Amino acid sequence: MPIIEKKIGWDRNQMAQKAAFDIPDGSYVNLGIGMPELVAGFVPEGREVIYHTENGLLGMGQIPENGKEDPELINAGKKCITAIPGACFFHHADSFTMIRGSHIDICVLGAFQVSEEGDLANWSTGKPGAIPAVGGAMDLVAGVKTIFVITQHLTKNGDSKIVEKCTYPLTGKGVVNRIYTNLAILDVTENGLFVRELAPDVTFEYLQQNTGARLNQY
Amino acid sequence: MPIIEKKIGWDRNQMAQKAAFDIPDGSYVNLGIGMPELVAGFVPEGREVIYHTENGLLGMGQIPENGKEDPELINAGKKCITAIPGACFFHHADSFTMIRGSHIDICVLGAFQVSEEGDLANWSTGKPGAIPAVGGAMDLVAGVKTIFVITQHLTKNGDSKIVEKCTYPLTGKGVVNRIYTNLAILDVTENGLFVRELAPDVTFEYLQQNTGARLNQY
Amino acid sequence: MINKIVKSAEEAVADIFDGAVVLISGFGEAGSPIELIHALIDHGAKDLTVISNNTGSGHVGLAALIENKQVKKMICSFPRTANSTVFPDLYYKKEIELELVPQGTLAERIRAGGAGIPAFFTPSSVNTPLAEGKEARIFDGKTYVMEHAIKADFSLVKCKAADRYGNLTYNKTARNFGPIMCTAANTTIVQAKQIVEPGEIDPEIVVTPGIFVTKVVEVTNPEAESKLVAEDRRYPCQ
Amino acid sequence: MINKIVKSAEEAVADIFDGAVVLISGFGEAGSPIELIHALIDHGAKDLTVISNNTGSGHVGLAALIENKQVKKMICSFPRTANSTVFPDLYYKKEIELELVPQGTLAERIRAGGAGIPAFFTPSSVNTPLAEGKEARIFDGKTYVMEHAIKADFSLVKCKAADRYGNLTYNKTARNFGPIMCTAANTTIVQAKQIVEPGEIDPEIVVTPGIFVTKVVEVTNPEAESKLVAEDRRYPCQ
Repeated sequence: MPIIEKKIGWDRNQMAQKAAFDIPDGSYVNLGIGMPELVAGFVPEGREVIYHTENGLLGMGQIPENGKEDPELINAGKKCITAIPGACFFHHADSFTMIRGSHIDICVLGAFQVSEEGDLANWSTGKPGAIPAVGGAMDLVAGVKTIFVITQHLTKNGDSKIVEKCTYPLTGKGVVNRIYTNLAILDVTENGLFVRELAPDVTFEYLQQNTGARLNQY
Repeated sequence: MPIIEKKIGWDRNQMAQKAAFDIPDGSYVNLGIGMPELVAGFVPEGREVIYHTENGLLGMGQIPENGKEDPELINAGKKCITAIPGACFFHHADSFTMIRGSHIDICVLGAFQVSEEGDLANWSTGKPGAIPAVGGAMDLVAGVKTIFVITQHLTKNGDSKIVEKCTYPLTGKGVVNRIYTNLAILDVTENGLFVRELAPDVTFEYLQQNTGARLNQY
Repeated sequence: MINKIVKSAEEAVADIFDGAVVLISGFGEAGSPIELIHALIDHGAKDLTVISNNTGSGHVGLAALIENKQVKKMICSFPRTANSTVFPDLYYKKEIELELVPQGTLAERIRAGGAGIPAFFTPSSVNTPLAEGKEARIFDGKTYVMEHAIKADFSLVKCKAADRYGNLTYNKTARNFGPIMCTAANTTIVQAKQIVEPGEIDPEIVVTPGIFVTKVVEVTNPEAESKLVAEDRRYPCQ
Repeated sequence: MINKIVKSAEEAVADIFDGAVVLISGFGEAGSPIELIHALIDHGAKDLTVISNNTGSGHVGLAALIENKQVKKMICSFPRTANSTVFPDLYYKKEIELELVPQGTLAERIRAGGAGIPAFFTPSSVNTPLAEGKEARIFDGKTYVMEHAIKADFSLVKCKAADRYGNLTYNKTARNFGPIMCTAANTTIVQAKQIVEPGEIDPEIVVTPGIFVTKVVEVTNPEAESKLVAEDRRYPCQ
């Protein structure tokens, strides 16, 4: 894969903003650890979104003020958080009832690789000896109605994270609905990957050159 | 089966008292509808027994005073009850977690028939056209650690309820541990039925004559 | 803004369609959403499959819904109740179907439906007529039967307090099937004795998280079924 | 009289035997029963199989139990945590076994263990390496894998308030695995920040009914794991 030399495309906040814009008013949303967490900061005005964290809270609020952190009020990334008025706490089996039972509308996750058929690999690089850790990712992709992936388009080595077929161990097969990268927004459809939006200064041809799977135009 | 002509043996309260005596201090107990409910009135002094009712209460108390009934505080027989200090309410799935998961120590049930192998029939006479109704009986016998049956020894027609093999549809197979009748207390063991105690004026021979299965003496 | 509160029971049940599968909360009268059921009678949707522990009593609530010939099939654990003649009459005439399910299996099938578990194994009903035709399997030397999840189009549930997010609390043993039924329907319709502001229900004591609830209607003074039955009331009133 | 209160953490864990299967509550440090774990370190039972979502951090609590070579096998969803080196070191040296389970499957397997459900089907992990060797089955056109219940000899759980019957409430997201772990062990040992009189916990807000609890010990001022880790503390103290 060619390496992108000049810095074009969206930055992390812009990617998060793009994803946030696609979350309808009234949605129940689970945000993965890392870049997905940024999405919460960009809910468009006039919309109310309820955040679920799989360790037992519906109605996650802002980060607490300095000195007001409670080590028993944390999110799935084990960071201190707050609860909104109208929040509720519950145990893990009830929390995954929400996930596995398809009650959560949207989950935003990071990725190592996404295939053109929507397969997601985001939990293990499969390196021998590496300690595998999966958390709730496999439950989220199996149960949540709509899966958004938010990720840099290329790895640090310049390899496309969008691939024909994942080479890393899968988190789930055919589970991703939409991909937000620094270069474009892609829809995963029955007929393959379609470009929904290109980042500024990114052409379709440029995107295709930097993508390890065939792209289609609407 | 011969019909008992003179009234010998225990009355209903005495039967309930016998069963109550065999419930250890600290037990969690579910009482079936009807005669089993009487057992709660005879807990020996110094023992604390916690009553579970499958419609969502652990810590069932006495019958409420007249005029203090709450139609939303009822037992499995749909009678108004009270809750003790230290009681708790929960939903049906949690309630049957207690039952199916073998957390309840003892369940006291009525019976149409009990076989010498501990099979219980107590939900349907199998008559064609009769409306079948099972409630929680099959869950109770499948999950509760120890099953006591409390029943008249004979039907109104003079047939033994203790039988070699149940002719009515089963509630559970090999589930009954002990039987309290007006004539005796019987243990169900791997080697058949053993007489644990005879009611006053009841001889082993008399009991055997009035029982549809082979009895053994300890 | 999320606001699940609707103005009337009529509006709450308006989308229920002919042939729908409907979960109805309650154990006897405790927790039975009688005003929602009466709204469903006014609404008139028919050929319903109703899942509820019992079949109602007298001629109000669930019994009235059945009497009004809106129910094609009942799935329940105990269709006989004191003062219950409506279901038995139709059952004897073969005008209503019955699927009898042990109470704990009924609860677990509903809970599984809400939790995305399509099937599970249970020891309940093994070696009984209710296990006939069901797949049996041995785990650790003990036999279990496989049971399938129950999922519904609608749930009708009665609760004590609700907020605009749909967070619910219940009253005593009227909780029974409510919390699990809320999870197992595409549309969950709740009647609450009181609607409160978000945050008024302590987040530690919410029993049903709002995510499981679609619509809430306030019914401040719900009728007590036993009282109506004692007065020999009927619905619709005659 | 029923009284599940014991005087010390030492007494609470005294019966834990070598080779026992032990459920330990907590998600990260939230809900981790650090005083019970330290008592188990003092106690010394070894060859334990521990089921907990993570593997602890620093050199206290669960990480210290592992570091003390008392754990033969971990069953968890996320064995890597910030400030966690104890488990990785032993794992690389092949001195500890790992069974990796998706978090929701872990929760459901524990819940099933408590509920008398030997096995169930879940869509989680289908088509991934974690489904390898597991029975797969199609329901309504979708593939699921069969998962088995987890049952344990002991549970160690942290809660907020408890009474002598073992009724429990929890604090915020420290609830996490506690309630289901209480149900799935032969002996459930709980540390409570406060012991209250029966009835002081409203029966409507009890999270864990006392029937699931064996022993309760009051730990009024539990240590915060993150604070101990920040101070580079170790257990046992050196």
